[in-house]
Parts: sequence; C-alpha cells; structure tokens
Amino acid sequence: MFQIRIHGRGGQGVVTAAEMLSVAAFREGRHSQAFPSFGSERTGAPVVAFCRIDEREIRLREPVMRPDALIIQDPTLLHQVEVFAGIVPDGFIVINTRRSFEELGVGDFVQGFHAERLCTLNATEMALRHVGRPVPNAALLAGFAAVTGRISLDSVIAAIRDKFAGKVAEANVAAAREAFEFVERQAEKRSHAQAN
Amino acid sequence: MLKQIEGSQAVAEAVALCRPEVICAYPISPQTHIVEALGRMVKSRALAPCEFINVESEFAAMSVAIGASAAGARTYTATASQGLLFMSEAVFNAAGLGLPIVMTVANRAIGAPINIWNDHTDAMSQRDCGWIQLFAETNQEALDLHIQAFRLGEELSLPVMVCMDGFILTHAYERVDIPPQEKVDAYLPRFEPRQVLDPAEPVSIGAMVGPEAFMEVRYLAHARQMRALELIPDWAEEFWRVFGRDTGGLMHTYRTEDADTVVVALGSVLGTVKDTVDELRDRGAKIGVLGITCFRPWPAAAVQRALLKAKRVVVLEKSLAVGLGGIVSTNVRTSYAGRPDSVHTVIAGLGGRAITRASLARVLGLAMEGELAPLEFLDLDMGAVERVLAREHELRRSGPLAEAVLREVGAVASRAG
Amino acid sequence: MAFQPIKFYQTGTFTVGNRLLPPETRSVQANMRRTNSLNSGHRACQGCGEALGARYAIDAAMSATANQLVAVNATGCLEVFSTPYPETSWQIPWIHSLFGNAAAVATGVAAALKVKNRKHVRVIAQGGDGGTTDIGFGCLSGMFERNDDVLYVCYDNEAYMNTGVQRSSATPPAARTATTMAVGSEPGNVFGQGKNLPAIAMAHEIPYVATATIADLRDLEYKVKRAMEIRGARYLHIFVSCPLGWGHESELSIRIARLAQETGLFPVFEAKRGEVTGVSKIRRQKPVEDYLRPQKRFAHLFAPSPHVETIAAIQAIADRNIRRYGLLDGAAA
Amino acid sequence: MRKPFAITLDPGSSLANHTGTWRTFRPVYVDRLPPCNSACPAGENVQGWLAHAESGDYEAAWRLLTEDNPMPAVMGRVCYHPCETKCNRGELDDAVGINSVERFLGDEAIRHGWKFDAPAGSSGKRVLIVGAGPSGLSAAYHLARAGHAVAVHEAGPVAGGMMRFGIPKYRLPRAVLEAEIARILALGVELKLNAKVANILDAMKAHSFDAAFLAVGAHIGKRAYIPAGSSSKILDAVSVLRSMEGEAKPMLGRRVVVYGGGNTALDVARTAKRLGATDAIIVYRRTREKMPAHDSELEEALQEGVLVKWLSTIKQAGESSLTVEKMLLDDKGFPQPTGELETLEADSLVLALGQDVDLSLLEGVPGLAIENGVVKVGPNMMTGHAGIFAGGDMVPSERTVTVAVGHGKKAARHIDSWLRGATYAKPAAHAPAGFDRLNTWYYSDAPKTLRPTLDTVRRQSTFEEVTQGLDETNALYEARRCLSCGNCFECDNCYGVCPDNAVVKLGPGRRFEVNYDYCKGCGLCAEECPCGAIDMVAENN
Repeated sequence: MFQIRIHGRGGQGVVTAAEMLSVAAFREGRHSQAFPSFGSERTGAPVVAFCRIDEREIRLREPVMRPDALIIQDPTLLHQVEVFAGIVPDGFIVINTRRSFEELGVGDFVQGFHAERLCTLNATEMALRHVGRPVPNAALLAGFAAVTGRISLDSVIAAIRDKFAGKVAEANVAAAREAFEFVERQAEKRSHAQAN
Repeated sequence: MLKQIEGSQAVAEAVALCRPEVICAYPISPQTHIVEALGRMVKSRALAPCEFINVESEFAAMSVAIGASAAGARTYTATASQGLLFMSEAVFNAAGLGLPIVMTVANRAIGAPINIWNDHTDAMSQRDCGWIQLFAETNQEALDLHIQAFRLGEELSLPVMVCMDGFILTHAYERVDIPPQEKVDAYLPRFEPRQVLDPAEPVSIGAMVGPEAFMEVRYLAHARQMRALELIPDWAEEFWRVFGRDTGGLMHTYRTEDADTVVVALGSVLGTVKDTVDELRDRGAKIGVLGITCFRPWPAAAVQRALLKAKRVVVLEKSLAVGLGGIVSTNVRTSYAGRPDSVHTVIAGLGGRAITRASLARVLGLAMEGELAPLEFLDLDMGAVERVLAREHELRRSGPLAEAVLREVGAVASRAG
Repeated sequence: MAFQPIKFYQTGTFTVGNRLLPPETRSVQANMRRTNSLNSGHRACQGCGEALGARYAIDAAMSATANQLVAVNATGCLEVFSTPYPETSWQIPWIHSLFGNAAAVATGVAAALKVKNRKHVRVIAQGGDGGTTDIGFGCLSGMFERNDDVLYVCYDNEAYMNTGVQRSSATPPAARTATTMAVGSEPGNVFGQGKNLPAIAMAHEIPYVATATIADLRDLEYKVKRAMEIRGARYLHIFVSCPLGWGHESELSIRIARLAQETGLFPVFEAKRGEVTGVSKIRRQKPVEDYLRPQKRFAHLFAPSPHVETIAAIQAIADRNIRRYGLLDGAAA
Repeated sequence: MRKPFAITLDPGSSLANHTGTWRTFRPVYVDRLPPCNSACPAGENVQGWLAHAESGDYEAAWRLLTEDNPMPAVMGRVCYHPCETKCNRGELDDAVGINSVERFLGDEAIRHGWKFDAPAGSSGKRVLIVGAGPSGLSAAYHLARAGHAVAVHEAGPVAGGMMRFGIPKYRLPRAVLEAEIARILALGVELKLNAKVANILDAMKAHSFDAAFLAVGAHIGKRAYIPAGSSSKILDAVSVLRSMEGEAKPMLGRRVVVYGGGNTALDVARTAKRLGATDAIIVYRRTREKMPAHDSELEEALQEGVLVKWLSTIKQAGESSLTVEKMLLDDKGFPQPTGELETLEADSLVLALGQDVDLSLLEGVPGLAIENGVVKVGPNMMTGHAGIFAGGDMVPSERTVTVAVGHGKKAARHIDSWLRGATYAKPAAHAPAGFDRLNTWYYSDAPKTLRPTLDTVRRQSTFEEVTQGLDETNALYEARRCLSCGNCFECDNCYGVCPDNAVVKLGPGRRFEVNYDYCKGCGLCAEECPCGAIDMVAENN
C-alpha cells in the first residue's frame, strides 16, 4: 500500500488534490482512498489530506501516520506544522517552491533521502500562468506523477477533467503538463550530472 | 457501475435510485454533501417527480417527513449530531406512527463542548426511539443499506436510520459500485402505505391512547422490530442475489471460527480493526471480529451464536454512556449470558480522535493477556486529565473544562490525529 | 365583508340560516347536509368555543373543496377531546403528530399531494394559540416563508387550556391564568406587547391572512372559503372563547366572543400580501368592562376594589385597535 | 387498509360516546304568546299571519287573519291597534306596523276577490243576530262558518252600524266597508234591513231561532242640560254623523262648536271642516292628557285646522254665540268651575257627550239584567236569559270596532258550543314572550315605514281617505320587521351554534329537535335563540 499525505492551506485545493490522486489511481484499476483531515478549517489555515493506493481493497481508516510520499503545497508550513512527521526513510517529497531544499533550510533533514525522490517545483507560478489563480494542486500532482512514476500523466489529466470542466480543466491540464515536463527535465539533468 | 466518488455522493445516488418523492433538508456537518447532491438532482429534474424542501430546522425536517410519509410519499432526510437531538421528539413520533421514513445519520459527536467530528453518540442517544438502526462499514455498504432501508421500512411500516461515520465515510473518496436503476426497481417495489391520509378513506392518525391500550401499542412496536430480525437476513440474501454483494444483514463475522478473542464494533472502524486483527493473527493470536450492522433491533440470538466459542469479548465503541461506560457492550452482555465479566469495553474515537492500528494492537494485546480493564479509554491523555482534576480540586473557579483540557494537551486544531 | 344588513329580511345575515334568504346565501352551518367534520361525541367542555370554531372552519373548508380535505392537528384540547382512543370525532382524514410541528407536517402532506398530482386535495393545519404562537411558531414561520400550500387555522383561546390554563404568548394583559395569578400589586398577566400573530403572518407577506370569531359565522365561513380559493400559505386566526379557562357561563361563549369584537379588543379583518383589505366594522360599540366583567379571569379587576387604571389601559388597547384598523364607521381604515 | 392498532381510528367513531349524560340542564323548544296576539281585542294571531306575509304569501296571511277577524280592510283603517302599542320591537326601534300590513292584506283580498271557504256542513240550527254592526257581522261570520243558519236583522237601511254611521268616509271609504260585508253575506248569511226587532223573545219564537246574539250598538246621543234660547241650533254628534250618510247633509253653518272629548267629537269637528266650516272648535272640560280621544286622531284634526278650547264648559247657548266657563283641575284631576266666563261665536253646537243603547227590544225578557244602561253578560257573552247572547257597545266594555268584532267572535264560539249542548273552553294561553327573552343582536336594523297621508288642503275640503296604504314592497318590509317573539322562525341559530351537533334540523316548516344523546346542556342554543323559543329546564334526577 502506498500512502500519500498532502499539506497545504485552506483554499489551495489540498483535499481536491487527494481526491484527484485517488481518481487517477482508480482509473489505473487500483483501489484508492482519499480523505481530508476532517476539520472546520477556513481559508488560510493549515490543512492536511490523505490518499492511499493499493492493489487490494483498502480497509484502513486511520490517518496516514507513515507516508510514503509527501506533497507540500505551501513551503511556509515547513516550520509551523510537523509536515515530515512519520515520513518513511526513502519516501518521496514534493514541495511547491521556487527554491531548493537547501534554500528552504531542510537540506540536512533530506540528507538520507534518495535525491531522485526529492522534487521542488514552482507550481503556484505555473498555476497563475495557466489558471490565473494560485491553485497549485494540479501541477503538483503532475510533478508527483513524474517523480514517483506511481501514476501516469494521462491518469492525472483524466482526474483533473473528472474534477473540473471546460476552460478551468484545460488550464489545469496545461499547468499539469508543464509541471510534468519540468520535473522530467530536472531528473534528466540530475542523471546527466551523475553520469558526468 | 464502478465509480471513485465521495461517500456522500454515493449515498445521494443510492437514495435517488430509490425514487424518493419528498426530501427534506436542513444543513449540518457532516451530512451536507448528501442533501446538496440530492438537491442538485431534483433541481435538474434528474430526480423526478420529487419535492425537495429546505426546512427551517431538523425538527421541521422530520415533521415534514412525517406529513409526507403519512400522505403516502416515499420520504427521505438526513441529519447528524445536534440535529438528530433537535428532531428527537419527531423521531420518536415517526416511529410511533409507523411511518417508513429513511434517514441518513452522518454520525458525529454531541456537544458541549461542540465538536463536529465523528463518533456514535448521536445515533446511540436515539437507540430506543423505535427506529431500525443500521451501521455502514464502508461507503459501498452505506450505499447498499439505503436501498435495503426503504424496502425494510416500507414492508414493516417502520422508519429506518442508516448510520455512517461522519467525514470518515461521508467525505472519503473510494470505489463504489452504483447499481443500475432497473435492478433497484426490481428489488424495491412501489411504496404501498399501510395507512394514508386520503379523503376517499378518511382515518384519524395519531389518536391519544390511554393506559388501556398504550402498553399494547408499545408491545406491537417491539414485536414489529422482532419481526425485522427475521426479515433482515432474508432481504440481505435477496440483495446478494440481485446485486451480488453480501452487504447489510444483521452482522458480519471476520476470522471468528477459532477465535478466543472477538472484537465487536460498528461502522467504519471495522476496517482498521480487521487490518489489526490480521497483523495479530500473523503473530499467531486467535482473534476475530464481529461487526454489528443492525444495532436496532438488537440481533441478540445471532450475536450470541457468534460469540459462543469466544473466551473474551472486546467491545470497541465510539460512544460513552456517561456514568456507566459502554452502550454497545451493555447490549453485547445481554447476548453473552453468564460471562458478563469477560466483556471488555473500549471507548475510542470520541469526537474524532483517530483510532490507529497501533493503539488497537496494544489494547487487544492486553486483552489477550488478561490485562485489559473492564472499561478502557483508548489513547486517553491521562496526564492531562489528572492535571485538570488537580486544578479543579484547588480552585473553585477553575474555568471552562474544554478549554482547560485543550491547554493541557496543547492541541492544534488541524492536527492530523 | 362581515355582516351586510339586508334590511328586507327579519334577521338579515346575522342568523345562521334565515329561512327568508335564498339558499345560496345561507351559511354552510345552516345546511341539513353539512359534513359535521367534527362529529358528536367529542369530549370538549360544555359550550366549548374551540369545538364550535373547528366545526365551523372545517365544514366550511369541506364545502369549499368538495370534501377533498386533509387536516393536521397540533397537540392541545382540540386534539385530545376529539380523538381519545378508541373513538375519533373526525369525519375527515386527520393526523396528529406533535405540539409544535403542525405547520411542518402539513407542509409534508401538501408536498406529498403535489408530487402525486393530487393538488385538488387541500391541506389545513390547525392548533391552539400555544401550538401556534409559542411552540409551533418556528415551523409556522417556515411554512409561511416557503409559501407552502397550507391553510393554518389558529383557534385562539388565549392560554394553555389543555394543561390547566397556563399563560401563553396570546394571553391578554391582566388576565389571570394558573401561571399569572391574580395576586400582588399587578395581578394577572403582564402588560406586554403580546405576540400579534396575524400581524407577524402579514409581515411574511403571504397571500392571505384573516381574523374571525365564533360570534360571526358568516364572516368566518366567508374567510375560509376565500382562503380555499387561494394557493400558497394562508393564515386564519379565530377567536374562540373557553368557559373553563376564562371562567364564564357555558352559554356565554358566543356572546363573549361578540363582545371581544364589539369592544375593539379583537379586530376582525382580512389582509392580502401583507396589506389589510377588509375590516369588520363594530356594529354596536361596547366598553371593555362589558367584555371583562362576565369572565372570572378578570374578576380581580373589579373586586374587592376596581382597578380603574388597569381597565383604562385595556380600554386604551381597544381604542388603539379601533384607530389602527378603522373599526368604527367613519374611522380611518 | 390494515390500520396500526389504536393510533389510527375509523372516522366518526365517537358517536359511540353519548355525552348527553353530562347534562344537568336540557334545552326545550317552547312556543310563547307574543304581546301583539295577546293585546288584540279581536284575538288575531298577528305573529302567525305576519309570518306568512314575511314569506310573501299574502293570501295565506289573509286566510289566517280572517280566522279571527273577517274585516281586515276595515280593521287596517279604524283599529287603534293595541298590538302595536305592546309590540316588543317598540323597545328596539319602532313597533312593527301591524295595522298597515293588515290593511294591505285586506285591500289585497278585495283587489283579488278572495272568498271565504264555504261552511263545512249544516248544523240545522238557526241563530238570530240583531244589528249589522261590527259585532253582529263578526258573529254572523263565525256562526255561518260553523255551519249554522244565520239571519241578521238590522233596524237601519244599510249594514255596517257604527262603522258606517259613526266613522266618517275619510277614515273608512264605504266601498271598502261594503266589500267586506258582502264577503260575509256571501257565506249565506241572511240580512234583513229596516227590520227593527221590537221584542227579542217574540222575534225568536216567530221564526223559531235556537239562539240570538244582540248587537244593537249605542246610537242615542247623550243630552246635557244647557240653557238655550229657542233659536239656538243644538244637534247631537250621532245624528250629525248619521245624516252624513243620507242625501241631506246637515246644515252646521260657518262656525261650529263641538262639545265633548271623545273620538266622536273629533270626527264631527273634522267633518264640519270638510263641510266648509271656517271655524271648527272643540270645547272640552279637561286637558289634552285627560282627553279620551286617540292622540293620532287629535293630531290629524289639529293638522286640518280644528281648534280645541281646553278646560272649558258651555254654560249657555244663544242665537249665534255660546257662553263658556273656564275650568281648573283640582288635585284629584276633576275640573272645577272658576266663574270666569267668555263668549264664543257659534252658528251651531254639536253635543258629542257619548251614546246610550236603545234597550226597548229587551223589555220583559226574564232573567236578563241591565246595569248603567248596558246589558250584563257572563264570561261566555250570554245574558241572564239562556240562549240570548249580547256584545258590542251594548255590553260593558271599551267601545271600539275591534272590541266589537272580538265580542262577535267570542259570542259565536259560545253560541256554537251552547247549540251543541256543550260549553266552549278557550285553549290555555302560552306564557307571554317578553322583550327580556329576546337576543336582539340578530335582527337587522330596520326603522318603521310610515304610511303616506293626504295633503292637508285636500283633507280640509274633501272626504278622500286621509291615510293611504302601503305598497307591496314596504308592506313586505314591514312584515319582516316582526321579531317572531317567543316562537321559532327557523333562523337555524340553535342548529348552527351547538358545539356538539346535538340539534337536529327537521327541514322547512318542521323546525328542530334536540338529540339528547349528545346534548351536554351548555345552553348556547337557548342563549343565541333570537326570539326566546328555547327554555333551559333542569334535569330532574
């Protein structure tokens, strides 16, 4: 079972992200479960959502305590909430930021992680460009897809279209595509760097 | 048809498939998504003919439902928590009048302190109101139970409450199989009311009944629920034949064949319990699970059979009978004749406190070692409790309790657990 | 509206029937084939104004709807005395649910009838002043606001009679009840604004609001008939006297209701969409004493020593009504 | 449907619960005697015939009226209607115009030529009636309808008695009088004119009558001693009025003085005016309050220019003048002379001091008693001599046409019984229907309609009828002002106001009855009955 935890703030589509992720996995014939950290949070307050993906029926209802992957939609949360709590040693971390892990001041923390499982991308900027609003979730999901390879970009796009309609959907799709390519390119660079 | 959708959406689609004629809605979390979805369907005529009525309170919601049902319409509403308590008088009345209303209760705690998260206190507070109470383990079961509920209620002329854990199920996205309309129509016949307000055949419904007949009326209510105990398994089976799913019924057992220890629970927590039990089994423990689907009427005989071989029973429940302990466990004891001491009550998940495999494994371990207290509170911060008690002891005006506890545990509202 | 003196007839339209009037202008109650919707054998007190008002209203509604009627009843005297197991006095489809939810139950019935294409069957909700102005107020207001197709009839006897004459928000100033005893320096009920439900109903701007008394049958029947010609939320507030609770002789029930109107203490009018469109003028104005004296609930105003100021204050209420509604000929409506 | 036990019940099942057992008082429908009926000297069922008139059935009304009084057209003109004086409606607004409705019915009957039903059969008995005045004609009518052979012997040349010789044309047109007399005669009554009965016993024997009713009236004008010169012109009122019916009108001159205070005095004065007198002066000993004449008549007379000298007596009559003495009322109200004299110009003096009865026909009748110039009769109108009855002005009583008609009816009833060897027992009268029993709220406001009157100029010059009749609409209106005191008129109030549906409506004309199985005895029906036709009676247990 693969477990994802998504951190963000109310209004950033954190819950929607988890739901889209589950829909994407469902489209690939897998069982999945998405649920919010049930609360009455208002816009701006820290929010958490979860997603589980498995080949068999998922019965577990506890919150994700040991995530295999983290999606952090808002880097300003890093020092407010224990976003890394319970992350597995070789887990995936996707952060919405224009800076690097080092610049974010969590370089030491991610020392032990596989470099290729760490990913930062400026999803908000991409969202603003394509969607016109700072809703980074679609782009981040695409980034997640790219860095984890757990789901295909097509599934993410299908999930986006399942959730949104018309212009909004296509704008998010565009943002997703850009994010996916961006992360792929980062990976290539990294592998070249290693090669050399 | 398989869909990856939110639990509330799934229930809304199930209700729509049952062709309700009157739906009353009053918003309260976490029930809102269900009636919102139904409202959309009625407005778009996807669900027709149907009257969707935005009422001014839960009390009115149930009252409108009473009127609609008495006039022969298939009637649905949904509520939770404070809402269920606010409509309580009408809830009892609907049962007393024998009106087959179906209501979803998105289980949620009862204040004060106000708390919007999940537990079973709301449904349990109404356990003696005369309604049939069914608890869903998954969204698929929640969906299926609604279809069964209309069939059951209308046949017995009794209202049915379908309980599903608030947020945990209502807001969870998972895979559900939405049955085709023709199958639902085949399973659920037209509503043929036992009594109806009709000028062609006038009757007075809701007469005042004195001592000379009240006992009989109440006995008949009981008898009707006893009859339900016989019918529910049959209909679950018929449901299985039509839809190919073994959902509903009175209860479900999991790995209880050779179990010394049986965990009894209701609702969505069963999933977590089953996973925990698998882990314990892997470590060689002889443990199983008994999931209660039908809490009212209480399936005394069935539970008794299921627990026959068990040496000890751990009842995990999301509600507290303050001053007594467990509510479900009190019911279980009646079906565990002669060995009430071996029934342990574990109160868990009140007000949305997460119930984790780890914590479950710990208390079940204790149970199997015979170390578990008769009444246990899962993951209770005893330190915080003691510090509050100590302050109360010192100060007469020790301030509001809830705030005191929050201060002690230093909780953040958005904390995951 | 109200009475129109047809001078050519011995009694005009003041009597229930009047053999000299053409049949179509006689009252429903004069008809040998009236439905007696609330039938004999009920257990109401002798001279019960509510029993009378209920038969008047429901029979009129029955005749206006060709007997296609369903009634919803709030808890209270009417419900208790009409349907004690094993007997009911109702000849029509009737349901009692709770004290405070008659309006909502009626909404449900109306919704069911609509969805079943049976809109020709009409719905009446009825209750006493307690079930209407107090505990049932929320549901009533909701029914008004949604403009549900229900006629709500309030039988106002100005206190909780079923439970032993306790004060309701419809209890008039100075009146003695079991919870506003005639003791102390200001005996009886307080002088408050009260809860003017017809006015509150009008504030909802529902299609039709009217008041009536059991002393003016023709007017009452006219208003029920009128209400039944309209769709949507309608409210009829009927003043019904209570020999037990008010402490007057059983044969005076109608006379006292008439005095309530003739003093101006109970204005009789009708309103459409929140605007008063008709007023029953006072025929022979009477001082409020005439109304107060026969009722034991006001006895403390006259003995041992007369409370002149209190009586004057009650007269002032009557005078205000007369001004506000133009109850006297020549007075501004 | 398989209804849930107890909470759902079948309609109307409470009929099994007989709430009548709660009752301590029970409503009972009663009939009371309305004041109009009880006040009518002719014993008319006023309320009864008004009820028919209310519903527009004038013939039915007329037939019921004439059960008691065969001359409504006359009554509607000359009756002083004590019924209206007693009418309960008088306490509400104005009394119902019963008299005007009666006249309307009478005139309708004449207009349509309605006839009385022929006698049922013949009794074989013969009755002699002496005098064709109101009393005699009334008796003749009732006896004839009872099947007896009736012969009326009238001394005068025409029938009518005082109705013709005492009441001037302008109050009672002769055509009306003759029409109603003709209708009575049409029943087969034999009328002999100019047939003065010298001795009643001989007359009865001669034509073998089984009984006799004497109604000769009082036609002899009273004289008073007034010193008078030979040339002074003094007449008596009766002769003056009688001569009005003949060819030669009385010569009264330009200045006429009438002495007396009764209706006759007024009739004479008003007649004098119409005959062209410039002055018609009534001299009366007492005040207006003491005057026996009816106020309405005095009013009309004054309107027509008749003058009255109150508190005056005539001392002496000269050739063309009278000496009049002023009087003063003593503390007992009797006029006392003051010695203060004055002279009054007068071409003639008419004495209207009352009338005496000509009793000559009674000489030698054994057992028959006479007192103050009138015949004593028992409660059954029979004189001291078996088989001889008497009524009208010749027996002690108020002398009005209506009283006379009443006597005729009463005597007829007793004569009829006497002839059958029985004694007539008057059915017991109902208790009175007082105003206090009414619930007047229910009656519409409806002031009385006044009958139109002829303008004064023509009243001074002609003998046209002064008071006109009502047309159909206002007669109907007037009839409908009746409160039906004490007797159910089917307003349906009791049926409507019973909270227990315990009053049963029996249908038009059949009134109501109480279903005592359910009546709780609240008393609303009695309280809200407009006409007081329901009593609350204590249950005896």
